[in-house]
Amino acid sequence: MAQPIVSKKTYALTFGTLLGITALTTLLGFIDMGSLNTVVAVGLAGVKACLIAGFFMHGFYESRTIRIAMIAGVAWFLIMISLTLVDYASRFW
Amino acid sequence: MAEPLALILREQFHAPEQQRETATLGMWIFISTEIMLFGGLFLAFSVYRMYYPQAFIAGSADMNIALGATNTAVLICSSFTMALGVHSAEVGRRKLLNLFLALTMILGAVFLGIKFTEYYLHYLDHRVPGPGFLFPSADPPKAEMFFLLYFIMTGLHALHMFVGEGILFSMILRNRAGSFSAEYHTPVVLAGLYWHFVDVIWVFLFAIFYIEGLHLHKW
Amino acid sequence: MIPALLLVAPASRVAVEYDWLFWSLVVVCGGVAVGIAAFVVYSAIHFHRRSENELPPQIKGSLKLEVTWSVVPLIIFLGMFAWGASLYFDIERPPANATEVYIVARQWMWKAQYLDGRREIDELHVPVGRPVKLIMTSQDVIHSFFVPAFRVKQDVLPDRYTTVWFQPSKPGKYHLFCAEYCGAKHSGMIGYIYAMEPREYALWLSQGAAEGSLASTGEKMFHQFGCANCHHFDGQGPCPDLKGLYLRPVLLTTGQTVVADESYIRESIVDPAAKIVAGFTNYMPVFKNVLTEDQLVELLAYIKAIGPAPGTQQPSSAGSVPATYGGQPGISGSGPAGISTDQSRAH
Amino acid sequence: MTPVAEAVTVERNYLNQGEGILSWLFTLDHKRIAILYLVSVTMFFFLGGLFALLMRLELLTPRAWLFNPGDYNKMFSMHGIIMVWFFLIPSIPTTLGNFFIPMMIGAKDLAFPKLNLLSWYIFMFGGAVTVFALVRGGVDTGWTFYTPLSTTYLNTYVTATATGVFIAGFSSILTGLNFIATIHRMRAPGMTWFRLPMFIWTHYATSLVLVLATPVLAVTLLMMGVERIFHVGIFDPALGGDPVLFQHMFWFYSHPAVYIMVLPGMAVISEIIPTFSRKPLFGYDFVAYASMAIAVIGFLVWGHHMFVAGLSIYSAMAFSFLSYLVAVPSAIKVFNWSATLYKGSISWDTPMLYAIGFLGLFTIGGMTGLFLAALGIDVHVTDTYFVIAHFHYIMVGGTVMAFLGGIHYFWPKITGRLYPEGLARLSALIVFVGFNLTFFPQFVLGYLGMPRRYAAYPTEFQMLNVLSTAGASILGVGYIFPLCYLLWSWKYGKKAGPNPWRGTGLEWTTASPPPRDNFEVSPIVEGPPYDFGRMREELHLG
Repeated sequence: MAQPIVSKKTYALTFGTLLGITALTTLLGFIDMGSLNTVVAVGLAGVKACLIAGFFMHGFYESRTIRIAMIAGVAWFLIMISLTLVDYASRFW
Repeated sequence: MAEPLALILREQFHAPEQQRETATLGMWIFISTEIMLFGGLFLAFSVYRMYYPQAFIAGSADMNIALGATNTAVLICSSFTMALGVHSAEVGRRKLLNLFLALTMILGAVFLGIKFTEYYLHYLDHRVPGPGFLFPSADPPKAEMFFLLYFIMTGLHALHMFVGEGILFSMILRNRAGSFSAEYHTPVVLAGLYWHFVDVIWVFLFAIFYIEGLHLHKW
Repeated sequence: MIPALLLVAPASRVAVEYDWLFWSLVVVCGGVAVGIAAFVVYSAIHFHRRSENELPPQIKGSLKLEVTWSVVPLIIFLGMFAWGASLYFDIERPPANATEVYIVARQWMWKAQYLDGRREIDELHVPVGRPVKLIMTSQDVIHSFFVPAFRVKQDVLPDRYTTVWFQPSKPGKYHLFCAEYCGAKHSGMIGYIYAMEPREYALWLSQGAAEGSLASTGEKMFHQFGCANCHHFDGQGPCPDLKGLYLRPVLLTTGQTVVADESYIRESIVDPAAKIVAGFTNYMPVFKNVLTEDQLVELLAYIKAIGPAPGTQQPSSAGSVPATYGGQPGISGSGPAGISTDQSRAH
Repeated sequence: MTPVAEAVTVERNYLNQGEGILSWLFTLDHKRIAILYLVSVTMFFFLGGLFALLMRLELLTPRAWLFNPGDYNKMFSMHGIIMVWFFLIPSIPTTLGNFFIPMMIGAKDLAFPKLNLLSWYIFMFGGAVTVFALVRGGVDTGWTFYTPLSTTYLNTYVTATATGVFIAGFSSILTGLNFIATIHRMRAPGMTWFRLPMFIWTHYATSLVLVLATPVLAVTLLMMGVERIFHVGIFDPALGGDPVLFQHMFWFYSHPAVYIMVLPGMAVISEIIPTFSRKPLFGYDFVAYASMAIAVIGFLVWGHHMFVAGLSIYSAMAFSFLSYLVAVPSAIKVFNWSATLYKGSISWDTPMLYAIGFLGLFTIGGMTGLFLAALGIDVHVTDTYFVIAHFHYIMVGGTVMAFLGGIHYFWPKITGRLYPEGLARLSALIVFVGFNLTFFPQFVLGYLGMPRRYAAYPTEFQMLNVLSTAGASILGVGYIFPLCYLLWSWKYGKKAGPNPWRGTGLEWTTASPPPRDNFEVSPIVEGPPYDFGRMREELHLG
């Protein structure tokens, strides 16, 4: 346990990128892109989440078991939301 | 060197590495349950966003982007200091760990301060759902749904922030008591995981509540 | 048990199909269950332990058997799924020429409103041999319309229309139950369906002392609430022309197209801003909590009855429908149900 | 024998290490916590059972003769809430699972003993809140809390009850988390995944569901509570909400919850059948994969509770299709258990009688599930007694039979004593007969169209209802018997010895009752599970 898992430099780079994406998200938010606004906002949030989970939370460095645990929560959320929204989307077919 | 092995290894484990791995796995499972907890709210949000697109975008346009963006930046900074804190723990620098934990706590408090200022402004604007709700659009009841979900989701997030502050405070106390070392600092790592997770949730809350209707914001 | 079984003898066209599927499943599943039970009991007796230190052959498994008993059930299950789904489509999709009756449920009663304006509580009279479609809504909580003899059930939701249909095949008096728990007197929310021979039904209809058809009451309200001020029938008004609206596809400002069914029309009354027709601006007041469900039904009946717009009319089987104001509205080809097959089936 | 040798026979075990009530209330020993849970869930079982008996009494006549309909509604609501959340869900995992997961994998304890104790306290706190609501006047929402009835129209103790369930949910989450971490990280050297007893595999699958489904229940109840307390709309259409969304979210939890309840039952059966057949579990790999498949596919099928609720017909089709897929692994399990019996050396000890009962009843329950998954069939029989009978065949015929079988199977290990075998066999028979007499008539009632949750019903349903009530009284007797003789045997039963059934798991290699750390020497695993072939060598040595 002598070596830290992630170097300070990586943390700093991640931090800078996160702030950059936040600024980008906010700036893009001012432009009216129709329904793309939501896609861009949530998509960039997803990128930020991956960066935080990967570097700050060491997700890119952990064992397979732990990575599966990380992905499981997200995967199950996607199951829940997609199957429910399918119902709502197909009600007016 | 800190305590001897016997003191930091609980009796059900046979090696410190096993103990660390188990604790990390446990924390990640806990985070998965938290994802599902917030997931239910995100699901409700998506459904009503689909039902009432205009009202939700109008509600989002009504948010204070300056405070929201600042808060996001504050929280990202706190995640960075938390990460550095974990790093200091890993190399066994206790004073530095203390400093970063304290910084993270302060940034967390700033976030909560801004958040509650925002709540107060919503209150002044009559945006709190209930009998006194006012919204300058054709469809107040639907905007009310937006604000209700906003208050529940950010409120639950704020609750998690309070818990996080408590955890960080206990980490500081334990660090001052000399519990952590380069060999044993699992609780700091776990506290960090929790803190980062709460940050991730906010990143999504920021996107759906503040950014979606930003282009319609009236200055 | 036998007399009780007779009570639920199928009394609609769907119910007969239903029983075919149900009893086929009983035979298949029952057969397999009895087979498994027999095998277990046989093994338990035949291989009963004979001595304390007996050690049987240590069989670990068999890939062939595993594959067999995974794939064979799967194929049988897919068959059940397909049969069940096709029956469900029959149950869920009313034929286009069905007689319509409006049902408003509330704690703890069923209220039926016929197109000719007749009203009934906890009772429903229907003709034998003709499809009947119920357009249902609830004034408070979720209820469920359940007629065991017809093998149909549909939840009745507040703020929304759901439909159910059946074609009685035998005259008689059948149970109507509320099947979704709805509060203290849930078990009292029951009634009867009277299926009558067409001649008796005509007689029953003629005896009704209705105060005017549902649509004509609706027309009065159409003027009383000021709808007519904006919704002109010449296409010149500031609001969409409602003539022949029912079941026509409507283009919205969002670019979506929706079919103007009962739920759409209802939503457009109680919550006009929800879906705005392309080319119009919304000025309409919100009628949520202003109109009762009964009044909404009347307005809806009127809007559906306003003559079809020229060119979209299709010959409907108006002959089989009791004479009411305007008869059946025209049906545009874009309705969600497979109309042609439904019609041919109904005759 | 010298006095010294006699003293040695009174071994230190988990039961006598530490005395007094406090040593129990602050214990971190998974075995003692399991006993705490066992006492608690037994109490809740008999409380829920009492409500069931009162309901059956009420249904003896077509009119509401014993209670007014409002009180009857409270009976079935409290029966459902207590049985689902305070008995069935914790029943096997927190008692037998808690006790035997560490022992079967050769660990000293669970990964997080403090969390384990905490989850018991949370469970008891949730239970106390619910019982408080019950004592203050009860609740009549039904266990499903459907909106807007629950949020706008009822003025009973809805919020208090929901709070109790909400709290108990966190106990489930912590238990599941603890099990997953334990099974991943605490296995003894040599205990690879495919050497794990099926009990462990199935509990692993259960924990997965516990952890991923329960939070959704928590957040659903939270939103329901917000709507009820502040009267702002989330699910009530009068306030702009959608009641069907509540059903989606509720069943996203509650359908997987069915697997939380029945998978541990399967876990127990997968131990009992090999032991009493002296044969390895047939198709071990396939049963393990089937458990995992049930846990995963079980999350994709919740919509089959909503076929007539206003779901779009297309998504109803998708849910029906997926429901048939989840039936396949269950079928695989039944076939494999049956095949394990073939050419075995089958003893008719009490646990085996329960296991055979489980096989029959679970098969019927599963088969009628196929009826309910068929879209067209479901329309008529859903919300009738057909559904009641179906899930009682799974929950009572499956889980409770397995629970009783498991308690009998593991009783010698837990207490070190044997129960009176004759009496135990007799009560297993009584339970089986009583159960079928109670619930089989309900299938017929459902097909005839008797809706569930009716305090009064048309007279033509009376005969079947009388049969059912008669069965319920027999079933009640069948449940009281084991309570009595098991308690008696704890003190007066014959000494059992470490391995009375000649089982093969690690749990049978240690003393009964086990010592505090489970094993005198940390075990090392060298072979597959269910290795009855070892018996031959032991006999030669002996």
